[in-house]
Amino acid sequence: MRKLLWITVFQLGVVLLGAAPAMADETVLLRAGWLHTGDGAAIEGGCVLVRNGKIAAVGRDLALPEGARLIEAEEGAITAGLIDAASRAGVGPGAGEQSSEFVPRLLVADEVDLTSPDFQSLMRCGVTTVYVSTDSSSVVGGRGAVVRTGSSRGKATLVSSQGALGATMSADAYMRGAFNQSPFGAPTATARRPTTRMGLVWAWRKGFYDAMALRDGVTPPSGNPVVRSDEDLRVLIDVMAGKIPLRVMARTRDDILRVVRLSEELGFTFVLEEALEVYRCLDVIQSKEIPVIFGPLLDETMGTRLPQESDRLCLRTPSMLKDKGVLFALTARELGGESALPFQACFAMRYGLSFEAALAAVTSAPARILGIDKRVGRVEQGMDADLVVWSGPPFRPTTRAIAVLVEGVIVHSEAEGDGS
Amino acid sequence: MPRLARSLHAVRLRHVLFAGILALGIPGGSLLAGAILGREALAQPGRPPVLAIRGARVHTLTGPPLEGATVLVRRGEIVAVGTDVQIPRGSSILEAEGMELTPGLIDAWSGSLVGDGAPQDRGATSDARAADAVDPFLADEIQELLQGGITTLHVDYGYPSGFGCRGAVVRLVKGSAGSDFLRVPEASLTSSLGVSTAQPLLRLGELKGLRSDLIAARKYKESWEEYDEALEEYMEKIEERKKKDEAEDKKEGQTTDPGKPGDDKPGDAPEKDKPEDEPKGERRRRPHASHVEDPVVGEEDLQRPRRRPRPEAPPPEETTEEPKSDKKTEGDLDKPIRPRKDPRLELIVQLLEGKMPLRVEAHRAEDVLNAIALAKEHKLRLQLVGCSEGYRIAKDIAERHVPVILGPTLESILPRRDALRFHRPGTAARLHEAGATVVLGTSSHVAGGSRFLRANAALAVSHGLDRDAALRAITVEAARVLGLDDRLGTIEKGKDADLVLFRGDPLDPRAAVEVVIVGGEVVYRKEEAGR
Amino acid sequence: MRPRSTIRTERSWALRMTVSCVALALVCGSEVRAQDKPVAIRARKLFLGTGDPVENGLVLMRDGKILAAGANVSVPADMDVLDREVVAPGFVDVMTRLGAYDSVLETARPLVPEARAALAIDLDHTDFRFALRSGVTTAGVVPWNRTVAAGRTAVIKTGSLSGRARMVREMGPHLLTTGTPAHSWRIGPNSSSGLMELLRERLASASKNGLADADLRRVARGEETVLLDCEGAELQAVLRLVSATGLDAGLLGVEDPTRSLRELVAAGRPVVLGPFELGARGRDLRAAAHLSAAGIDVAFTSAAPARSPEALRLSAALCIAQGMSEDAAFRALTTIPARLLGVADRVGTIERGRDADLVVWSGHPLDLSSRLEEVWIEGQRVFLAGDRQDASRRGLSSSRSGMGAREGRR
Amino acid sequence: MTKLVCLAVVLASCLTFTGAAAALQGEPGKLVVKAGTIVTLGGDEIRNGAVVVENGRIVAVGTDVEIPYDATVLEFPDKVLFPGMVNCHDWGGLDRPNESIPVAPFLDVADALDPSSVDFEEDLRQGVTTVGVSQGHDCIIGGMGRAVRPLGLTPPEMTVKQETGLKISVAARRRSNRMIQMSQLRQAFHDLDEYTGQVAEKKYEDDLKKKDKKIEVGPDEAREKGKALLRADDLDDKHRNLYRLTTGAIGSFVYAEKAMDVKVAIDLARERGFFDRMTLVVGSECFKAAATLKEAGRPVILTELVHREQDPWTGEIEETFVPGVLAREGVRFALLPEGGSLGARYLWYQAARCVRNGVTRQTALESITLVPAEALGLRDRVGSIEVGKDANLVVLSGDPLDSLTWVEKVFIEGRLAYDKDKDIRLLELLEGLTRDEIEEGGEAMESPEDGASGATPEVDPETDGGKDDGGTEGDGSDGGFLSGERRHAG
Repeated sequence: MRKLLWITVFQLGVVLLGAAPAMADETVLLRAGWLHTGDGAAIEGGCVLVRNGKIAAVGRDLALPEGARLIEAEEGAITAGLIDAASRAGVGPGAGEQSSEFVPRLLVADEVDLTSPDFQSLMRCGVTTVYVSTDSSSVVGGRGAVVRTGSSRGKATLVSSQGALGATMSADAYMRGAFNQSPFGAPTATARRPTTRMGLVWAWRKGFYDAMALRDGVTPPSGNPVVRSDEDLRVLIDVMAGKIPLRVMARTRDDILRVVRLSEELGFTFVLEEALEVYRCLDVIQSKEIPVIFGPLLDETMGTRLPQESDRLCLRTPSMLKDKGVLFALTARELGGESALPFQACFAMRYGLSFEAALAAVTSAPARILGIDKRVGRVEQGMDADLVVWSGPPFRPTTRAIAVLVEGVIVHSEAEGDGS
Repeated sequence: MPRLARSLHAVRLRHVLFAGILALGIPGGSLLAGAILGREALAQPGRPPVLAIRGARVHTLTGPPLEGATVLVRRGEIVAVGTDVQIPRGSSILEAEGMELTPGLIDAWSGSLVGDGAPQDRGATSDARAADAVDPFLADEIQELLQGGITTLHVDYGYPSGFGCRGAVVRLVKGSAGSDFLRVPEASLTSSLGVSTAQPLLRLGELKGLRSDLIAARKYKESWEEYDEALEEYMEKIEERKKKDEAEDKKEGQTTDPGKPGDDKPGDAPEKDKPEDEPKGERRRRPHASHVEDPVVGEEDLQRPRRRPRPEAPPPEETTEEPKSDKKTEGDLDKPIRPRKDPRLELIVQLLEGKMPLRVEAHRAEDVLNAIALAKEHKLRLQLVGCSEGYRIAKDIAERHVPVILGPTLESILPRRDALRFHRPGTAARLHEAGATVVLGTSSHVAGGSRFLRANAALAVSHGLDRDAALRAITVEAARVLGLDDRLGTIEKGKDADLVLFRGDPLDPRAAVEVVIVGGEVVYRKEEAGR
Repeated sequence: MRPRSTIRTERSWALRMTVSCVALALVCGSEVRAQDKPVAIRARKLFLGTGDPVENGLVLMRDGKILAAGANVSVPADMDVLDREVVAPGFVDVMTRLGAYDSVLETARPLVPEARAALAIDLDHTDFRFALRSGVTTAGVVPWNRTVAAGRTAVIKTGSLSGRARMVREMGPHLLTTGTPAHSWRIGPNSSSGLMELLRERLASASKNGLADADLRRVARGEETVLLDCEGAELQAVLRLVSATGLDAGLLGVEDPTRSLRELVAAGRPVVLGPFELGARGRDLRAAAHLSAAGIDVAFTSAAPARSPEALRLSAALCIAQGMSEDAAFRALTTIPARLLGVADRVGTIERGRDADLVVWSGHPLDLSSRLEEVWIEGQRVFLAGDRQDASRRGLSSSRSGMGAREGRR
Repeated sequence: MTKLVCLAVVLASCLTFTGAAAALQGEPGKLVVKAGTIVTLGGDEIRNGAVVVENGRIVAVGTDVEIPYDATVLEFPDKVLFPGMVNCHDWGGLDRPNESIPVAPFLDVADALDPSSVDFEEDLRQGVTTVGVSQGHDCIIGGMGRAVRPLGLTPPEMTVKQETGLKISVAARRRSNRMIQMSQLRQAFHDLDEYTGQVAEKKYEDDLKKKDKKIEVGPDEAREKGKALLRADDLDDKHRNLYRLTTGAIGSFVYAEKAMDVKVAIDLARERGFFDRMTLVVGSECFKAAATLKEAGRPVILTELVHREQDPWTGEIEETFVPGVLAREGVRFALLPEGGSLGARYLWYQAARCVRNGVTRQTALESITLVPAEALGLRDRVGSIEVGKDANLVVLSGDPLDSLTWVEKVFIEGRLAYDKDKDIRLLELLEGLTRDEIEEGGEAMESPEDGASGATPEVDPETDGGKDDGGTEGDGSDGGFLSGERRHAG
């Protein structure tokens, strides 16, 4: 029986832990100048009724039920809570796992500091759910975690520790860690198994082919210096069977196309992360229907913050993705403060994205990519009440979140925005 | 204790009421007095209001504790102490029955309130002042210090080899941004022997450095004294010549200009020159601002620093020697050579003159003895800091009447710092037995440790120090070491009203600090702090 | 600087050491049983460790055990009764490295559960005397937390009539580590998630009755108390691991418990805090008070010899000042650490049948200004304040001059 | 069409920057800028008004102003005209912000200014027309600052005002601490005293000698009397600026990192006589000393907008929005761009943040125009659209504080200095093209199998066509534009 504890039961996508935490029974009515439901509709003077942590009603003229709390923003707007699908909040800049290039059973959740002020500040600017992505310094680097930034207890809560498997197709996997992490002075390139892109791709292939062999009942050839145990390979089997989603961090066009080729060869589907140069291979992405989590947006005209791999920027990438009809989300990754998710949307709009598309890129699209779109990402009756009330038009530099609800609990509100 | 709470509440309310009056500039000392002044007192403006603390066991530290005594405070001063003190009508009364009242605790060796000082960059090599590093905006830390019953601390910033920084005495008065906060900006000069290094040769070097600095300072002082003498002579000569010239002038008659020759002329000159001093005219001459006029900078210019020769302005070093040749032409008048001002040596001169005490952190017995010998040689006011091995040479220290400021008795038994490895928790007791003045501090090496000064004293007691001596070591003896024993350290008439009310034994850190009064003003109250 | 590894993990070496150690214990044992005359101590205030102190209580001991203790104990009329001020049980310090500072560090492999601190302790080390004189009579000597499973703690009595410390339990609790100290780039995972993954895997395989990891089997099944060092790890992640695996873990190295108080309470595992010294943060002291008020077992440790063993008593006093109840603070120095070390049936309280480990104080044991006057271990007085010849002082002067001589001073 | 446009753009970019510079030196004609909205900041907003510029100065502003017959008239009926923004404390254009010599009042930023720095290009793109270049904070007494326009080939050409102020820091330098900082600062002034004393004494004696008089006072008195004779030119380069500072001849920018530094800085300035022309450059904690700042009455330059502090009891981070506090207290503050990858790098965005956090719009707008102008001593020349001021005008596509607004044209002293339609760099960034690709005209085929870099990129013809309307408008084609050449400058 105890053994069961050790077996990680995994369902499709990300499982929201069933039992919702004890939530306030409070009934809340939100009313604002505009209500953006997330499926293209904008209701003027829209209201949202929240009860038992769920959205009970959405409409134009909802009456204030007895004893309900009213939050009103005449000039403002209501949207669904924002979702960052590839954040690095709550994880220090510290070590990616270096003992192996291939650690598919690692859990990012073990590294996430739920008490980190990152979550607090994200929550205050309207982000209600984040997916914490894996570090990019391993070839295959473990499973991400879903975190809600607020709760009735005032802190971030872990929703799932069994997120997608993160993998890297970038020089990070053989450069970054090696030069940052050695506690014994001068690192050597030999400390990392792949030291070139050739080796990197080999590590991918080796892992997947060994997994295939295991799946087909063949003992994988020994002497694989990358894979630690069969358990690791079983994760890849699940990936190939579509039971575990795969995230691939790739920046340059070449790397992106390389993953596309591998996916055809090895038979997996994946979500693309970071994707700096995705604008150079949009047609492939479009035809293969690969979801993209783009970001963070770099508008450094001097290009100083660009990763070494690429010196090419395209600020209009989000709107190009939109034009091609690619399912894409925006992410701020490790950035917070004035570069956090709502401001990514703000600047995506500055660089050509429409408001509806920007809203979708930070709410419904990431929800779909994370497989939680049945519960969050839109303002719709029956969905979780993750809502943001903005002081003005959303995603403008002069607009702030005046109230944030997570599962019906008001986790942030400003006194002047409080009615009733 | 609801009664206490109520009366305190009253104090607070009135404080708010009269905050405006305070702002109008009632002298700092009477702040609390102003605050608690009731309507009665307003009616009779001549009499400043009184705060009465009633019923506490009062550790006056001038004698045995007084049971159930009353302390009256007016204008920030203690005006009466005793069991039979009449409380004037209209006083604010602080009921303190069952509590113990002591003078505000004084940490004579603290590293608190210096905010951003990372230990590794502590230790200054120049004439640094700890006062510059004391951050009065550390509200949370101040609150914690008050919670520990601390009202005054000697803050320093580490003890480097050689003459280091000047320690500052901080008094935690209300409104820390005010000027009263730094009670004594320059209270002592710090130094150390055998702390920064354990190498015997380097340690000798430290001692040698101190000694040669002292000798240099002595010479410096002498050279200035000589200069002053010579100057006096010179001035006399000038006077003589002036009289002679005037006499000659009179003889020659009123043909030359009638004004006094020396005085006015130079005065006139600047007014003529002033217009030229305007930025515009001046800018033209400056090389830096000259891009507009000569945008092309010659190669020559690039190669050597841009400095135009200035015959008028002598380089600073030369002036001291030049006058000789110059003044020779003047005839009989030899202007004395002014020695160079050296702020660092002037500081050490203050030590030699006994205006400032020298604090030496030393732990090993031989370092301590060296410090004592050095102080004897140069007649310095020495204070020993640290003194971990003091138990071995307690007699020598006592004989020389050198006060000892001991650090935490809780240093590690494994040598975290080499200097401390022979540290014994019983040092305080042994020194006290031998008759030395013992003061307990918390050490500037333990950032933020001051609030547990009481714990430190209690541990000294548990290792044999007399209870009374332990309390004295963090109040009156500490005040004496800081040179503030005329104002602080005991509860007696005429002293500053820095008081702490404990619910229980003052030396037991488990006993809470209920009220802290500094300068007659309540600065901390347990139920208000809420923490 | 990394201390040199000195535990040999090769089986043969371990075997040799075990044999020699057993021999050592036999030798010690013969000395222990020297006394069989009963001794009685009457205390003005007797802290039994089971509740409120007893006024004018009496402790009767014989053969190193307590025969009776309490207010209503009668003794034979002809027996000498020692009158003392305050008598309390000796303190128990969970996590020390007394007598074995750098010889309990093993980094040969990511997991060395077979290592035993007991094999590396110098029972004659002066460290024990310092501990003794701070009122600590029982101490756990814990291996360094540099590997995921670092081996077994040893439980030591800090003194005896001969001045030597004495082994009580060689097979004390295991130490597991999930925190930053165990990050090692060469021999194993270098991230918290990597460590936890490794630990999870090994516990899983250990619970499956495999031959490998047999050392950890009982731990993995939650049948044995284990010390879990989570210094630098994400506390909430560690707590999730603990609940998921059902480990019976005492948590060491908990950093900033304030931020995860609720989760700590929910996990319900004992927490070892401290040492709190003069630089301690108020919120950490407050957290100790909160945890104990919420019913969590809190134990204090001094981490001697890196810190003074006196920090134990100081920790308790400072936490009381921040609102911890005196009773909880007292238990945090006695019964709770005793239970964590698996010796609750022998030490921690003054009760019939327990070891006669007593400390005589001049006042309340948690009043910092109280003086320690006598220490009794297993019915024998091993320390008497002011007695220059007492056992605990023996060797001090010689070791001191030894240090001086080595340094070439004087 | 697309090709043609791109070609035109490229040709324009091949001209060197001298084009713009030449235009700057030539005699400017008369110019009238009409706009749908004019945010003057000196007075009310004007609807459908016009600004008349003559010789680089504004001569008339209003709805019914007389349009000179010989003026070039530019009409922007649906645009917003805004005064050029002022970035008053920046080390853009310097290769390194700090000199390792801690006390260096003899330095001048002009000697290190790189006119072709990308920073200036970026300033123009964001509507900044005046930049106060200064040394960084890591100094004790730093060099002399200078106000420049982000346009020109040489520092003199760029200069708006020399000697805006000497940089001083009362906060600790890196790897140092406050005690050492203050001690060295005191030492610097002590050395100045000693040196000026000696020079003054000598000057006095020489003066007497010249007049053939004999000395009749002692050395101390001679120093005092000599000080009255002393002129800045009598001192050497090393001390001159510091001396001029103490006589009030030049201003200063004093960096105060923490609240405790504020009083120290003000006391120092009062004691040494440079208070009246001092500007405090403050860190985020200084809001705690808001009352002191208010009392001082000098403008304050804010380096960070948000202060974060940990509550020692809960461990939680408390955030304070600093401009909000200062605005409530009535302290005049100027904003600076902050680091980071998105908005905080722009002045207009910083002002928008202020509005987001409750500061009034007027205060926020002034904090990027008038107040920084005052801090540079240029309040009578820049910072608002008022008669008599420099014609530094920014044509915006919308509200100045909205992220969807773009800077379309920038006029500096009446001359077109920036035109978005000719901003090749912006085109590169927006579309992700390289110069070569723009040259080739943006036809591309995607070739997934071709991994070699430098392959023809894929560009969506539609998106590329979006740039079509550029260039054809073409007013002021002699104006400045941005050259991609400067991409790797500095």
